[in-house]
Amino acid sequence: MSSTTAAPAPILGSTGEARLAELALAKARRKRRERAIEAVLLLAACVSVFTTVGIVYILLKESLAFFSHVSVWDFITDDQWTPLFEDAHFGIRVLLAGTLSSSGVALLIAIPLGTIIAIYLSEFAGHRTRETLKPILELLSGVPTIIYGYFALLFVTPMLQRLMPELPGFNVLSAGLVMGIMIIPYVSSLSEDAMRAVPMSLREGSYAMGATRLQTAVKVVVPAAFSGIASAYILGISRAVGETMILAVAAGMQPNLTLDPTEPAATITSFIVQVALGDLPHGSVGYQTIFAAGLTLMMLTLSFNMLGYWMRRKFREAY
Amino acid sequence: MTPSPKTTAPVAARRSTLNAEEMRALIRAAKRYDVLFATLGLLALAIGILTLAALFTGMALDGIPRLNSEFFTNFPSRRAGQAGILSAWVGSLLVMTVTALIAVPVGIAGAIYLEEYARKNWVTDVIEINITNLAGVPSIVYGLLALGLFVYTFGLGQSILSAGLTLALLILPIVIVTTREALRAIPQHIREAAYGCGASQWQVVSHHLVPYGMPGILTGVIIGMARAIGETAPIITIGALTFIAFLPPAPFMGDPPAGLFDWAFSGFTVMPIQIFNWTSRPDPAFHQNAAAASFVLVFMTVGMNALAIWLRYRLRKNIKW
Amino acid sequence: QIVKIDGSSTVYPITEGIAEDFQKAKKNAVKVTVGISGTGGGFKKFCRGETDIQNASRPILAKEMEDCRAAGVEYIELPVAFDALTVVMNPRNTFLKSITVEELKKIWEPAAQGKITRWNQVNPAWPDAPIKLFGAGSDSGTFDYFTEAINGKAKSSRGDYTASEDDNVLVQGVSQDVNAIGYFGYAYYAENQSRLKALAVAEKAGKPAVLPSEASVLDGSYQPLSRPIFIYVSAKALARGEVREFADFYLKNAAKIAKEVKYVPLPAKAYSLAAEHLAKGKKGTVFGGKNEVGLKIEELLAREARM
Amino acid sequence: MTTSTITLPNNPPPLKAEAKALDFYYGAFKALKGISMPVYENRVTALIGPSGCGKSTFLRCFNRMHDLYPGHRYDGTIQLLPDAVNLLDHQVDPIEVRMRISMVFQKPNPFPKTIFENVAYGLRVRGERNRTYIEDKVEAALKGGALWEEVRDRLDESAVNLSGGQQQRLCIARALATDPEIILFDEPTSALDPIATGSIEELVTELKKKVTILIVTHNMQQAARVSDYVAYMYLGELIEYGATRDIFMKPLRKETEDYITGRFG
Amino acid sequence: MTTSTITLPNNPPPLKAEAKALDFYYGAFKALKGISMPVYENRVTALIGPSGCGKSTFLRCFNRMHDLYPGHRYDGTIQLLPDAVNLLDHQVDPIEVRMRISMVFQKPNPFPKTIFENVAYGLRVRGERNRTYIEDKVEAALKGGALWEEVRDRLDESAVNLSGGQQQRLCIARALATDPEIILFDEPTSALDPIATGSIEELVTELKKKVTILIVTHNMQQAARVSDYVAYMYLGELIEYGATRDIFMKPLRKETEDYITGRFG
Ligand SMILES: Nc1ncnc2c1ncn2[C@@H]1O[C@H](COP(=O)(O)OP(=O)(O)OP(=O)(O)O)[C@@H](O)[C@H]1O
Ligand SMILES: Nc1ncnc2c1ncn2[C@@H]1O[C@H](COP(=O)(O)OP(=O)(O)OP(=O)(O)O)[C@@H](O)[C@H]1O
Ligand SMILES: [Mg+2]
Ligand SMILES: [Mg+2]
Ligand SMILES: O=P([O-])([O-])[O-]
Repeated sequence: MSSTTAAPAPILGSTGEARLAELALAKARRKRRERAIEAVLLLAACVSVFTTVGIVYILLKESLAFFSHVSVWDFITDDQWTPLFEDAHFGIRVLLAGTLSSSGVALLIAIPLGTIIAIYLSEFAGHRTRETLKPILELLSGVPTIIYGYFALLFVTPMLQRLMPELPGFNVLSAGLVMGIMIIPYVSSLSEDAMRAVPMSLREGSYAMGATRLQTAVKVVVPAAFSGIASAYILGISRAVGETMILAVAAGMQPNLTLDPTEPAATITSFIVQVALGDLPHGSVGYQTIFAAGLTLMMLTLSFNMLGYWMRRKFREAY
Repeated sequence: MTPSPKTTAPVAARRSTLNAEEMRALIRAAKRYDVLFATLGLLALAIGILTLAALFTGMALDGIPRLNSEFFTNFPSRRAGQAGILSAWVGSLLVMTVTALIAVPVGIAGAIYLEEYARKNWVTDVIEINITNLAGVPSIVYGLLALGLFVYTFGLGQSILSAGLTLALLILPIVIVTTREALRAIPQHIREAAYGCGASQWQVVSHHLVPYGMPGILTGVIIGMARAIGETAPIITIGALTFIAFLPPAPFMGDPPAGLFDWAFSGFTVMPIQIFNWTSRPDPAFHQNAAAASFVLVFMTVGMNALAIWLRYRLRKNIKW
Repeated sequence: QIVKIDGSSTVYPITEGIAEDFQKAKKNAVKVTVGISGTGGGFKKFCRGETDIQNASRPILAKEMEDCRAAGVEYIELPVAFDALTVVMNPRNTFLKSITVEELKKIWEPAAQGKITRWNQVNPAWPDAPIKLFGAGSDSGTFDYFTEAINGKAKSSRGDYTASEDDNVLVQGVSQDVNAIGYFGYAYYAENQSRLKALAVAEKAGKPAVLPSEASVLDGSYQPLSRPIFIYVSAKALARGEVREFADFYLKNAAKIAKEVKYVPLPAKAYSLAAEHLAKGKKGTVFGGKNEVGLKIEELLAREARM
Repeated sequence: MTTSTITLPNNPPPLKAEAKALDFYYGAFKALKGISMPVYENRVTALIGPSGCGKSTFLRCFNRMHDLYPGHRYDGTIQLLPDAVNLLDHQVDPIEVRMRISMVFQKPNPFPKTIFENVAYGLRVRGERNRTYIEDKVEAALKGGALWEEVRDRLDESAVNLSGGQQQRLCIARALATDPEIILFDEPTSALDPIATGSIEELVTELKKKVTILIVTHNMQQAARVSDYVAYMYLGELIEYGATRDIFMKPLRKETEDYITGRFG
Repeated sequence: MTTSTITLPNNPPPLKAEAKALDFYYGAFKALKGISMPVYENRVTALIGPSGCGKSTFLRCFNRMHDLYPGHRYDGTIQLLPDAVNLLDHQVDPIEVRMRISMVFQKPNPFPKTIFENVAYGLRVRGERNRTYIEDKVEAALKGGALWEEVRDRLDESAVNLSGGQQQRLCIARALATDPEIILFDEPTSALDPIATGSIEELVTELKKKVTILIVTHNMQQAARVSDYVAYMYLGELIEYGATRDIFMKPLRKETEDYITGRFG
């Protein structure tokens, strides 16, 4: 409308009618350009969706082939996992048990330690300490996990065996412990970010009541940052469930239906690399099992993430 | 203003809860927990840092004797003493290049869309949930995706390009999330000022948001890359080579028809694969090589992280609100 | 000019050594790449025509033959060395001197799962101590061969043991536990003799128990756990000069390199026979699409010669 | 609903803009209720009223700032004269509106760029490439913003290192550089010290020779000092509008009087 | 350096606190310069002055809030009476000071807890366990904060859902619950609407019967309405101190007069 009405004589400067007509033209051009840019950006945002679709497609395709050989019921209820043996059993529970116990051990380490560290760095440590220690700690998550695997096997296990002579050379415990330490920075960094985002005014409010640091941290800062801390936990859980190489090296790859961490066990992920590294003809049922296992894993992490999403919505920070 | 005489009567007596002595005792008790917790915090930190130190010294003790210049300029060999990581570090470098070239623009563009353009509707909801989800998908699953999609469906083969694409997808959520955070940290009044000058949305984004968010964005990119460089599982699934005693062709130098990007289609190996191979060899002399290579790899990650911190520090200095 | 090789991790050390020397000999005019994706994964690529040479720790299987045929890929089968699967125990173990195939079966057969958990259940002469089992990952050629040789059927095994694709992990496991027993390729034993003890294996009760060694493999007395390993050369790729040169070079140097990386080389005659096949371009396999155990060198040579 | 008491001047100067029955909604919340009011050319119009009464909301309608946020809705019109464009019209590109009407915010918000680039920004956005033209314009704008003398030797330094008052004058220069027809000020001095405040007030008085000014202020004295017309708002409504002297000396409405004499606020 | 003009009342009420030659440094920046000033018991003392003059800085010395940040430094003393403790003394634990002196902030800052827990917070921090005692105290404090009637039925709801004015009264109740000797208010109404402001002002007048009050305000009318004594600060110095009526009616210093008559600010 404005661009079509007779342009007014501008009040200031050297602009004239010609200039305004120019502007009208420019507007149309600008609109088109802006649309095109937005479309490109949207496409980029959708890459992540395509990735998920791709993952789901690949997993489903091979899994469907798998489930045409193996009934879903057997998959869920069988208590043996020997897909590559002559007498094949496909009881995913066995791998789930390994995944559960190893993640359990890891989270028992990572969540308390990570939270304590986060509180310490955010509420107790000085600026300098925080700025040096935080990145150093973050290096823990940067070390290639295969290196952790050997660390667990060659360093942690013998140490544990001195305390528990009965402990087998391969066990979920030592893999889980090391994994827990690896996950600490995921929990601590994110939690610390969330705690530091809590406005100073809340802390001042608490200190002004005569609270100590710990009281302020535990009673005010942590509850205020709860949703951020919860997402940190969820990320930690996803990492634990999805960790591969540490378990492949140190946990023994023994498909044991047990939750006892002092036993060796196989997890979903360690089974997948084992097969991916191995000798199996592609297209065989054995090969398809890794996709069925991958699908299970994906659904597991998906449900954790949905839980996290829901929690964030529900407990969004309200300062 | 006459100074009042110093009275010994506890002031707090008037207060209904505590007298001065009680109060001091209470504060002392409460502060003990402060000290206790601080000790606990330091202890927890020590566990993490000591683990790191143990890892480092272990690798250093085993590996440093092997770290001479030949180690970096030799190809792999069946003789442990002559084996080097030339093809591995060059491979890692090239794969990282591809990863960066893809993940950085796509990640930043996606983040800009979600943060600045997206209307709040189910499409953006889906994209958002999806990104949080992807951040939690185990890396081995990306390997399966890459094998099916890039290697076979797109026919890219076991090339640097396939590996770079895979790792790019893997770190995309990291780049997107950190970029969004960087954009969110830019105060709204800067946007309003720019719009107030008559800027279009894209002008606001490209003139202001991206430059001002750069420190945060770079940090995210580098942290993502540091993660990618250590990834083993997905690269194994794609099928990196283990023995490769030559380097991918330099631009225009390969067998004819030589082109700028021939190297991207070349076979490759990367540091983690080389380490993995060496650790699984029977001859213990190779385990020393593996330790040395691990040392180099961890050093690369440390270096990248350090770079991220430094960049963040340097760039932030010039941006204040 | 690139020669692309992929496949078995067992054959890898030999091929790698050959590739290294070959490139040196050709002054880097020819490039060779070697990957590890397992015998099965390798055949998948080989039968798509993606690789020139395939490392295989077992003969090609019927399903793979079919794939190759469908894609029009023909191949020449060349045995390159012997691997002696070695049964190992902890050096501090005092009661184990030798073991029969029978006893091994008792330990490893599927029926043993959850039942045979103590040494005295296998042989009353042995103490009442737990058995700790370590074995190749169920996705390896070693596993297939061992189960077929001991339990009589490929892939039939008990499942409650510590499995790993990475044999060093097994070495670690056995060397940490007095009551451990395990099996893997000879090279891993040879490199870790300070931490492990090989167990002499008797083919039948009453027959002499034999320790794995170059001599016992060559004279055919280490049975049934010695197996040949192969490379398969694509006939189409062989038309390329560099591939043929590489294959020739392989056969000429296989004995030397195999020894270097602690495998057992074939007798010289076997290599010359193989070279002859190569020269004549004799395609196909002598195994008819299935794995075989306990094959003696003479038999193998005889079959190759008959081809 | 109360009606507005509007006293128009006897000899009105030419109109620059006119709001008519303007409603504004933040989602479901109606923040402006039927505001009708003239804005005279080359005059300063001050918007006063207690916190939350809608002054900023009203001001930000003039450059369609609300368009940046979803769910905000206008009803009614603001005509920009002399071409009588309704600048709230959906057909009208908000970018075009903002090119004609500049804004200066409460907190100085220079871009973290050089001083020069800050002032030149509006020109760059308009696609201006001519270096000498830009340089001339920047100099003129900085002079108009009474900042030239202080920064002429450090145009390449970062603007964020200027003092608060300098930053605010820089923002004014930035707004001036593109020859706007109206400049909107939203409490431009509330984050500044008294001396900086004084210089900004002088500047506003100076600027009205060339451009029309709308200013929101909390400070009664300031309104009295700088403005020609005053609009008193309360709870989203325009209570009273008139010449500054009249509003402060003999307000017609009790609410206005209460506010001005400090009975609350 | 200017000296302060201090007019003490003829019949002074008992002293509650007294600042003597107080300097304060934010790192290298000296934000308070030699402030000496009495605070009388059960009276409201208002701190006024243009933005950045150091009102908040001064106020926050009284509960050692600056101790939370590294690099901040006090010089001089603030004596708390009757026991004549110098509350800036390094020997004195800031927590003890804060238990005796509460504070209410500019922006209401309730904790993300229930209304009940917000008010009970100070008691919990003091290790109080007795449930009925806490309940009684919370009720009394909420009544003291003039909030009891509005929230008695929803003590278990989250405090962040209250309106701004209610939140601020909640913060006052929180401060009251522990029977402080002094309450510090830092512009407690600047984020509130006129009605909420009115109720807070009433509350302050009510509270002084029981506790001593120090209040920072930007609003001259507010200072005139609620305070008994006024201190006018400028650029970190105390310019003039005296009874409210005197300061507003016949300030002794030209600077004070300029400020109060709105010549700037
Ligand atoms: N983004 C928003 N969403 C919803 N309500 C809003 C929003 N911004 C302002 N409001 C409400 O609209 C009303 C008018 O706000 P506005 O900011 O225009 O007031 P104001 O007169 O400028 O006040 P102040 O002097 O405090 O700046 C207020 O009740 C406010 O709470
Ligand atoms: N954390 C800090 N570090 C350095 N300087 C500070 C800090 N806080 C305040 N200042 C400076 O100290 C001086 C006094 O600040 P203060 O906040 O006490 O002012 P004020 O009178 O409360 O102002 P306002 O009315 O705006 O709240 C100002 O010049 C301010 O810039
Ligand atoms: Mg406003
Ligand atoms: Mg203040
Ligand atoms: O890799 P393998 O086929 O020898 O197990």
